[in-house]
Amino acid sequence: MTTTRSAARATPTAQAGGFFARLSSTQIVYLVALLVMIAGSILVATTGRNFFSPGNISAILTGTSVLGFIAIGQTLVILVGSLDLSVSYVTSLASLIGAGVMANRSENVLSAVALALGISAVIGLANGLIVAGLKVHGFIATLGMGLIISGYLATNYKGSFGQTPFSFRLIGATGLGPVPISTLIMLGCATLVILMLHRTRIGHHIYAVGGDRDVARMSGVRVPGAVITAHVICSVLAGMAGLLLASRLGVGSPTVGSQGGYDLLSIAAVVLGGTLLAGGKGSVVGTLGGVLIFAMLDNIMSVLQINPFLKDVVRGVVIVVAVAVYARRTVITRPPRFGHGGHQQELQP
Amino acid sequence: TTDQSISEDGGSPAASAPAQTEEATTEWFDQALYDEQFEQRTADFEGDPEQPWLQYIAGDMTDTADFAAEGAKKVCFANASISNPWRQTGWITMNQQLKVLQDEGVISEMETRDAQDDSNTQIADIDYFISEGNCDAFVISPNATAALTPAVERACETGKPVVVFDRGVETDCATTFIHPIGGFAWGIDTANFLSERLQQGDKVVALRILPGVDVLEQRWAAAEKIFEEKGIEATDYFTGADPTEIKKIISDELATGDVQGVWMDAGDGAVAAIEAFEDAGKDLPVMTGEDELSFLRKWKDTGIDALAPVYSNFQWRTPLLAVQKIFAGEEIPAEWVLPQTPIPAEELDDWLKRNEGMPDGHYAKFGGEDLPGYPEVWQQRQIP
Amino acid sequence: MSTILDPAAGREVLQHNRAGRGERFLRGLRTPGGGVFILLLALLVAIIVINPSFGEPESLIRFIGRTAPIAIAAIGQYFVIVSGEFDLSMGSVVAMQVIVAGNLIGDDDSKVIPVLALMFVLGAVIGLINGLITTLLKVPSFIVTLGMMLALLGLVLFWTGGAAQGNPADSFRQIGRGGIEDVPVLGIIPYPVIILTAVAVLAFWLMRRPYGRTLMAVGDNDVAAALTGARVWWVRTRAFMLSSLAATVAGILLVGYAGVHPSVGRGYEFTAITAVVLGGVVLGGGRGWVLSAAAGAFALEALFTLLNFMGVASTWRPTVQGVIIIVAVAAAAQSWQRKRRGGSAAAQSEQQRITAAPEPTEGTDKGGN
Amino acid sequence: MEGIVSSDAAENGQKRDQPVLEVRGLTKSFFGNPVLQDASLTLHPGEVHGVVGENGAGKSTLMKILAGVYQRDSGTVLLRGQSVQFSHPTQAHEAGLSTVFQEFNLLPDRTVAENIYLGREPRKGLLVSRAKMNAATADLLESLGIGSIRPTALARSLSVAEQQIVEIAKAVSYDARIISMDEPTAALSGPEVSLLYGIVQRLSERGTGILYVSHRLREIFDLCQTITVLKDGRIVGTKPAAELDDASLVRMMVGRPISAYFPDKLPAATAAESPAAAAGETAAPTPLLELEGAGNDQLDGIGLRLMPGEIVGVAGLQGSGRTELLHAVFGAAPFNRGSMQMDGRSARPHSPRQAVRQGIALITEDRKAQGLSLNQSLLDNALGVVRAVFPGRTSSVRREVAGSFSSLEVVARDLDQEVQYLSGGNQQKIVLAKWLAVSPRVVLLDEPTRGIDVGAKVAVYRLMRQLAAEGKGVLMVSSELPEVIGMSDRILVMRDGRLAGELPAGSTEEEILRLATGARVPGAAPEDGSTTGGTA
Ligand SMILES: Nc1ncnc2c1ncn2[C@@H]1O[C@H](COP(=O)(O)OP(=O)(O)OP(=O)(O)O)[C@@H](O)[C@H]1O
Ligand SMILES: Nc1ncnc2c1ncn2[C@@H]1O[C@H](COP(=O)(O)OP(=O)(O)OP(=O)(O)O)[C@@H](O)[C@H]1O
Ligand SMILES: [Mg+2]
Ligand SMILES: [Mg+2]
Repeated sequence: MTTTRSAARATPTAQAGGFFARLSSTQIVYLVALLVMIAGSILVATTGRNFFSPGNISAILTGTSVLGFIAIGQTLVILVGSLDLSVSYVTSLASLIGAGVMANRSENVLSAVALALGISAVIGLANGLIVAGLKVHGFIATLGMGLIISGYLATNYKGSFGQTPFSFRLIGATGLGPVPISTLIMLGCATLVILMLHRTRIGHHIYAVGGDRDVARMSGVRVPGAVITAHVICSVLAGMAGLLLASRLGVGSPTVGSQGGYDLLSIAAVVLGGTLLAGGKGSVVGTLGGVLIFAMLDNIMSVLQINPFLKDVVRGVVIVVAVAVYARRTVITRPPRFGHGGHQQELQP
Repeated sequence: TTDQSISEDGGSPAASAPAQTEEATTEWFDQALYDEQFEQRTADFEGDPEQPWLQYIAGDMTDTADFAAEGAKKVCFANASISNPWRQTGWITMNQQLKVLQDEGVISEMETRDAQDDSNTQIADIDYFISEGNCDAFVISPNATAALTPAVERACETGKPVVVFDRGVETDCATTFIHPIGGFAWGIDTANFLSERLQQGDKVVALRILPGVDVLEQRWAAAEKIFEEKGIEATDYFTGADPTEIKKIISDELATGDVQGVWMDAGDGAVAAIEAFEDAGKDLPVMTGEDELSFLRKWKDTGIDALAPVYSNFQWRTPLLAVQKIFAGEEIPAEWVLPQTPIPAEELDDWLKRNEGMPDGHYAKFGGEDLPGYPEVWQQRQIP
Repeated sequence: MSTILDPAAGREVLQHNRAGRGERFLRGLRTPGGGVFILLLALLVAIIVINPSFGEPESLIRFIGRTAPIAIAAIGQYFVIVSGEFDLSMGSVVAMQVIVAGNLIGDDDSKVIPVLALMFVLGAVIGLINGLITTLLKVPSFIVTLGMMLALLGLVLFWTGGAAQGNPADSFRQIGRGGIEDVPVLGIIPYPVIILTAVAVLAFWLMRRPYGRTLMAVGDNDVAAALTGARVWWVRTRAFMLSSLAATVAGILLVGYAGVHPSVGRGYEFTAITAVVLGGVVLGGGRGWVLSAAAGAFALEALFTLLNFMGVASTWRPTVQGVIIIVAVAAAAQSWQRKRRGGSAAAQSEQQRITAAPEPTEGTDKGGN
Repeated sequence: MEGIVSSDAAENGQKRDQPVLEVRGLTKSFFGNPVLQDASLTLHPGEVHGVVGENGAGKSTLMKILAGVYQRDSGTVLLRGQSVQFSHPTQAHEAGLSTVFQEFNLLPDRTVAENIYLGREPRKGLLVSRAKMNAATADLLESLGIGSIRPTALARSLSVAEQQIVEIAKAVSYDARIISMDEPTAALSGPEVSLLYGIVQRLSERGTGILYVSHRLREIFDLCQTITVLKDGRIVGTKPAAELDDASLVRMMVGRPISAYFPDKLPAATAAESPAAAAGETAAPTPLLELEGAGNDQLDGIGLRLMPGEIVGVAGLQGSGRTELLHAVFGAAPFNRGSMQMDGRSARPHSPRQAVRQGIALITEDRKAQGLSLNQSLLDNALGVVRAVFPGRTSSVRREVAGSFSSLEVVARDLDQEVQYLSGGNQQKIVLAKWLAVSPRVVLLDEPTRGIDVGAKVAVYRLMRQLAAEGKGVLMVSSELPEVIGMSDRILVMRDGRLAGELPAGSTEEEILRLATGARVPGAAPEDGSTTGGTA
């Protein structure tokens, strides 16, 4: 549908007072992360532990890497205005292909990685084509794709499969000091994606397409290209997550992705990181903050030995509350002409 | 997450997982293991039959003299999850057992991490215990056999005692591995029961939970083989343990033709299966369920011809008792095979009576009658 | 501006300016929302070909009965989707209600009514919370209901220790399990069929009421709706409440149908959304019919039944389901698009001046819904 | 950088007589419904070619085919003598044709520079160079005389007019030989329009051919050398502007003479129904609407009175707060200070709903985004307000809908057609109908004739007169000064969120503009709105 000139202007102007209003959402994410860290270090201290001990930091960072890979990809897909619910199955599939092809021989590592990522890319391509070409809502396209893969997994793989060689397992098991290699690789991928988003045309186009598909199209952006690129990269990153899991587990597993619940959790992390669910606005840096918040939260709850059912309650509440914090304070579209603070424009319900 | 993932009771001897997992393990049947478990069903168990959780089949013993030590010890427990009634019941029992041992000054505390069905999380949990836990002993209930092997090996490398129970791992570095006889035994008991009562050409519907979980697959692998030998027609379905699904499947089966037997992976959907027959106005089938009370009660109510195989829930007590023995320096079985005796019709009333007032999701052979808090803690399902 | 017409004449003028009932019906059938009925019919025929006994009235009515819970859930989800939102908490609400029934009613018949009332209140309150957080705090509903899904299930499991106390009294379970017996031809009319019919009629009626039409307008363009004086927040919040209430009804039927188990209702949200979308309802709101959503649920169930009868390994089921929803939604998207581009002749055919001249026409008016 | 300067002005000069663009027999139908039939036109370098026609005549369709957004069914397009067919806007850009679309916008969350260079971001090596992009944008804006806009500002932080200018700058930045502009001034007023005039002239001097679509005939005559009139998808004729005047052009467009642009006042036949009149002739009539010292964060010191049967025009520059004023009265962005009275009773609506209940209606300036549910039928849209606010009255109003559409001369397939398929004018009539259905007493009109054709405009004017005659109060915001002057009983002028003054009917455009821009006008009221806002 076409946008008319003033449509974009009709966005509401919400203002929270002073300091808070001036922060970007990424800054707020990290502020929240900082609060979680402070609360965490106090709570952890009450059990006689040290939140900042190398072992704990390593545990937290390990918690960020798998979800991190997937959430970075999910950020791209959400930025371009789509969603990816198939990531957890892609992750499982990649772990199986990776471990299966490696078959405990280091000389197979390269071909296994290439094949796993290649197949992930093909799935991403299919997702992208369905979304961009057939105009199927990303939610449905990737839900469907996830179902298709899950059927394949359930039929063809009974339990764990393959084996990763020792050299490959090191990736999941070693670290530089308290920083796991896997986290470093994840951060490396994040850097590449950030570079792509800000310094390449396709990155700019991803933002543009998510912001307004028609505007982008009329400006000469090839919309399907941006959508497909985002989906392909997202799937490849999910594949990376699968390989990382294969490295940590030593085998591939048809359920490792869905066990982690990475599909919904990654979307939650992206939104927690300040990216608009509708697309067009947000950042990978914010997403990393969201992932970090989740990882710290899990760590704290584990140290405190919270009942596992209550963990889900806390996660659920934190997602909603945190997003409410900045959803309420939408971007200021127009400075007030008179008075300070002022009212809320209730144009958009 | 709300996804039920690999869960359900499970456990397989380390040896069970094929050593080379390079092939897709689509064939679960393993003749040697089948034969072994076939024998174990009737083997003599050492120890007091009144305390089945301490019984074991004679075999290799681990010398734990090196671990002998005075004073209360800290145990670190890496749990796969408590995401199904079987695990929940066991977890409650384990905690009551812990209280006893704490009172006796054997265990100072047990730090638990629950991986919520995620192998990756459980690996991280074990690594955390190793680096931060100050653990004197590790208890591990692995989420998956192959995936947890490296992490269990790392725990072993600390030189502290490691107790693995329920599902196994592909290493025998652990001080002991505790489990009931196993999936093949379950399959043999149930399939034999059904075959005895059915005729050649009769139809059995097998309601399974999930694909790919070794102990569950072994149950079916054994049962399928026996059905085939006996000429019984068996169709299997995966239900995700969802009673709605179960009822639909049975209804559709009954719409196509008669069904004489029902075989189940677990008991908690059995009620729905029986009700599908009732609603369709068909004769009730011969059936195998599990020692979950919902099934036992329905069995009693309907008076069907049934058997409740057991995947001994009392095994959740054993790991802590094993830790006690380890620090006392007593030798313990390297592979601690616990008895696994189905409940036949004759014993039904007895087991129902013993578990009066327990919720439907409770397991008859939970083995915690002598623990403090009995029966309220189990009745109210107080999960720590 | 008031016109000079008396009511009767006004009605006639209205008729005159609308296509006849038959034509509107045909037009409807050509939209994705109509297409799902054809898909459903095709699936049923296929099932009956494979297994003729399914075609017997008794089998069919039982099929309708057991599909009722998911169809009701789909109807509830429809309200939320058509208003432009998502409700992912549905499965958890079902699970919660199942466990509430199992734990609070027990064997005590006298508790049935009060607990039923409590369940409806709980359902409404959850919907209210979802709705208010979405509309007033402006958190995307995807996130709100995702949080609700996690938190609610966690709370319920925590409260019950993961297992229900037991099956509730038979009188309660009859709602989902029993029926009017000894009916000629059909044999039995399951209560779920009656309840589904009631819910469908109610939903159909509601969507033709001012509330329903306003809900649709809100889903289409909420800014415009707000500027016509609609209380958008309240309109949407009520949609969330309807969704949770529908999940409650589905839960009540499921307790009867399948008994109490925490895994009842698992994945219901995605099944319901799939059904709604299969019914041609557009994610993002403002388009689609409520009965098509229910038909989508039936089509989905019929598909699974067909696969069972065909002996397709149950592990392949998700794959087939995935292919079907992608294909169906792609087809619907193409169809809406063709129409948008002026595609179907009906969209652009002879423009005329809307007239006020009353002319006798047959038939009574019938809404798009 | 790729500035606005055509690389080879000399070459263009030589070829001035040779057309840059020739359109021959262009035909386009949307699935059987012809929208363009055998349309032909010729554009020479440096020529500004006006394209006019009623709503739905096919102007935008023509522009979109040229731009590669739509594909033609048949016909040829020759660009500098070469036949071309674009399947994507990029190809048009590469061939030197750029377009300012009618329904086109900037990405609010991207910077000005990112918006302008979207789709062809300047690179250094493989990477996009922001520095290059920002510098090029700064140069471009500077050369267009709008150097005050920062290249790194987010689009959403710009004023409406600035956003529009940025869009034009974007079209210019393609260094195109042909630029088509589809209603570029629809959102502009006074000074910005002259800025645009400057840009158009400069481009034309450099030999760029310009296709200029507008409903504002004065601009057409000011800017264009040649005028092509489209009607129902066919070319009625192409003539030098010098041979045409308002009347003859309108006749060509409409095909029938329009007797009077602005209908006369109707006798206040029903004025006796107004509460004030009913109370007796002795007392001065109570104002329908009265504001005093009202304000919020966008408005301050607003004081005004609207009497029954009155049409009050509100003029002002873009962004002066006229829309804000209507939205404040309507409760969409409520006042938070001062008083507001209706019929002498205090009434300050805090939501549109309260306003509607009090008898206020708001016809928004942006039909598609704020006025209509595009996927819903005519009938559903027309019943929107009743259903949302007075559900009890739905069935009686429902019976009157057809009559109401008929007197507004709505053209559509039938009442079940979705409004997205209607032309702009008809859509505006649907918006009016939905408000008339609840018989409001105060009608707020925001740019009621924006982007609609002459015929539809007259219908709107007649309706306003009729409302006034029925004793209702009409407050009309408009950027088209002739309209404000032609319709209003009094004219309020806004500047910077305040009322700058009030002018009587019959004031001139100069007087209005002087108030709107802040230049002092002798005899006009002082700037403080609170003391001047009232009725004379
Ligand atoms: N995408 C489309 N699909 C179907 N019909 C369309 C489409 N775009 C335009 N039309 C129809 O084509 C006709 C011409 O529309 P167009 O937008 O070209 O008119 P216009 O002259 O620009 O009018 P306005 O002055 O209102 O902008 C109208 O009847 C319109 O309804
Ligand atoms: N810079 C801006 N950014 C976002 N929204 C704006 C901006 N300027 C104006 N608006 C919005 O656009 C609408 C018109 O604003 P305003 O009252 O300032 O202008 P106006 O004098 O009514 O001009 P117009 O002729 O556009 O109606 C209002 O809804 C206002 O909130
Ligand atoms: Mg146009
Ligand atoms: Mg305005």
